[in-house]
Amino acid sequence: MRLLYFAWVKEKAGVAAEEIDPPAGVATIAELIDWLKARGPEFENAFARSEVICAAIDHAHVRHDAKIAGAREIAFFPPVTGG
Amino acid sequence: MRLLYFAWVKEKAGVAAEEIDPPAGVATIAELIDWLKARGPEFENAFARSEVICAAIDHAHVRHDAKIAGAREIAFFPPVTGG
Amino acid sequence: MIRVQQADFDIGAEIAALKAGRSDIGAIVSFIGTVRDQHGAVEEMMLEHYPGMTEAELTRIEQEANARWPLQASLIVHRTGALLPGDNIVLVVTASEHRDAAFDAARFLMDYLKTSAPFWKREQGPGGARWVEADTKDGAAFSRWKKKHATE
Amino acid sequence: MIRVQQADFDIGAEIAALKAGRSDIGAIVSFIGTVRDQHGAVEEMMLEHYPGMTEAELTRIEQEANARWPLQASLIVHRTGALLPGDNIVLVVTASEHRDAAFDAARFLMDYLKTSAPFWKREQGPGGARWVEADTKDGAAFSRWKKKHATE
Repeated sequence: MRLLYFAWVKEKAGVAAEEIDPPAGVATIAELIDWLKARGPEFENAFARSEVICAAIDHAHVRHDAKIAGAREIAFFPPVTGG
Repeated sequence: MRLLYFAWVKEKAGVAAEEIDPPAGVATIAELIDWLKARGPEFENAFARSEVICAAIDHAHVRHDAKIAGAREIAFFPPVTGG
Repeated sequence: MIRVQQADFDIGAEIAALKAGRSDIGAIVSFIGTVRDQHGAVEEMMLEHYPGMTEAELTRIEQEANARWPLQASLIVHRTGALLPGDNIVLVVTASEHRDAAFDAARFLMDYLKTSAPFWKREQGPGGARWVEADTKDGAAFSRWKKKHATE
Repeated sequence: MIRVQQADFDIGAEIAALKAGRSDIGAIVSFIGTVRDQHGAVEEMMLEHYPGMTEAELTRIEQEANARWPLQASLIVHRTGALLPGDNIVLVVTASEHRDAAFDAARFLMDYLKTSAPFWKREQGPGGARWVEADTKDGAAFSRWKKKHATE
């Protein structure tokens, strides 16, 4: 699946987009965040305040308990500040 | 004092503006309306539903119990419908 | 600023003038009221007003809005005379740092204008001419600001 | 209609296009959000967004507004990229027969857009660059529509 990062999540993670293939045990957004944090200090830092990080699956907002099975594109970003 | 009439009050009264000099007993807007109604059928008709007629003294909305002493200009008109 | 005029207004030009040379504004709300044809029932609208009192009332209303909300600018333009369906009638613009004040003030200006500014509409259609009757909803809209003022 | 673009917008042209050829509209409310310099603290603003999701969210928000109010037309235009103090950021326009629906819908669109459309502002000033933090007031503004929906 494709991962996208925006705003300061992207800056801290040091990557804008990547393809990933998480292990079978990673079933939800929360578990995906934990798996990403274990990849290195940049991700540990980007997701340090994981409770404020927003997620979207295939362009729709989701909560951290959302299942990721079947997702084509998952995005992580801070609370939005447009308008 | 100067009297002005607007919209359907003007059309029914058949006059847009006039100078009047009401007798001393005419002290309020309500009494002025009664005095005007006694002047003829056009005024009787214009002020028939006197409770819906609005009044202004010197460009400020007033109630029918307002005193008219000292007024330079008094206007009568239907409820406003601008905007 | 308030203006009463027969001529049409240009919302783009009005907002540009209001913003000119300043970068402290964050939110601009505008309202345009236009003549509805009401499915063919209205062919022309005549707007009568009370010169002198109109300007006094619009100025009073604008001052009241500025006293209630932190506005950076405000504008009321109201047209008079003969108008056709689709024509502009009234423009209200409010500017503030934040959107809540701009939205509240614009709505307040329209609600107050509708119930207190001395304008009268006469509609001309296939069935003849008639003076528009005041909408009781406008009185209710006006009242909500009195309640709000008392409870906040 | 929704649009996401780097270019500025022209409110006069947008409203003219929306009104073109029709005389059933009675009320047009518009909102413009602009970049505030915050007393010199902001020299430039960069607006990042999530292409694809942005359009999906704005479309969803606009459909929700049209489901809640009898709108005759609606428009959301949001800019992206580098903006300067005083520049336009967002335009919302709603048209209805009567002003209450147009005012409510415009405010709803802004409240929803502020809390759900994937845009992020980074401000650049004399003290460096910083990502704008979400305003908790926007969450409260968003919630009032949920309550309203439930109780009305």
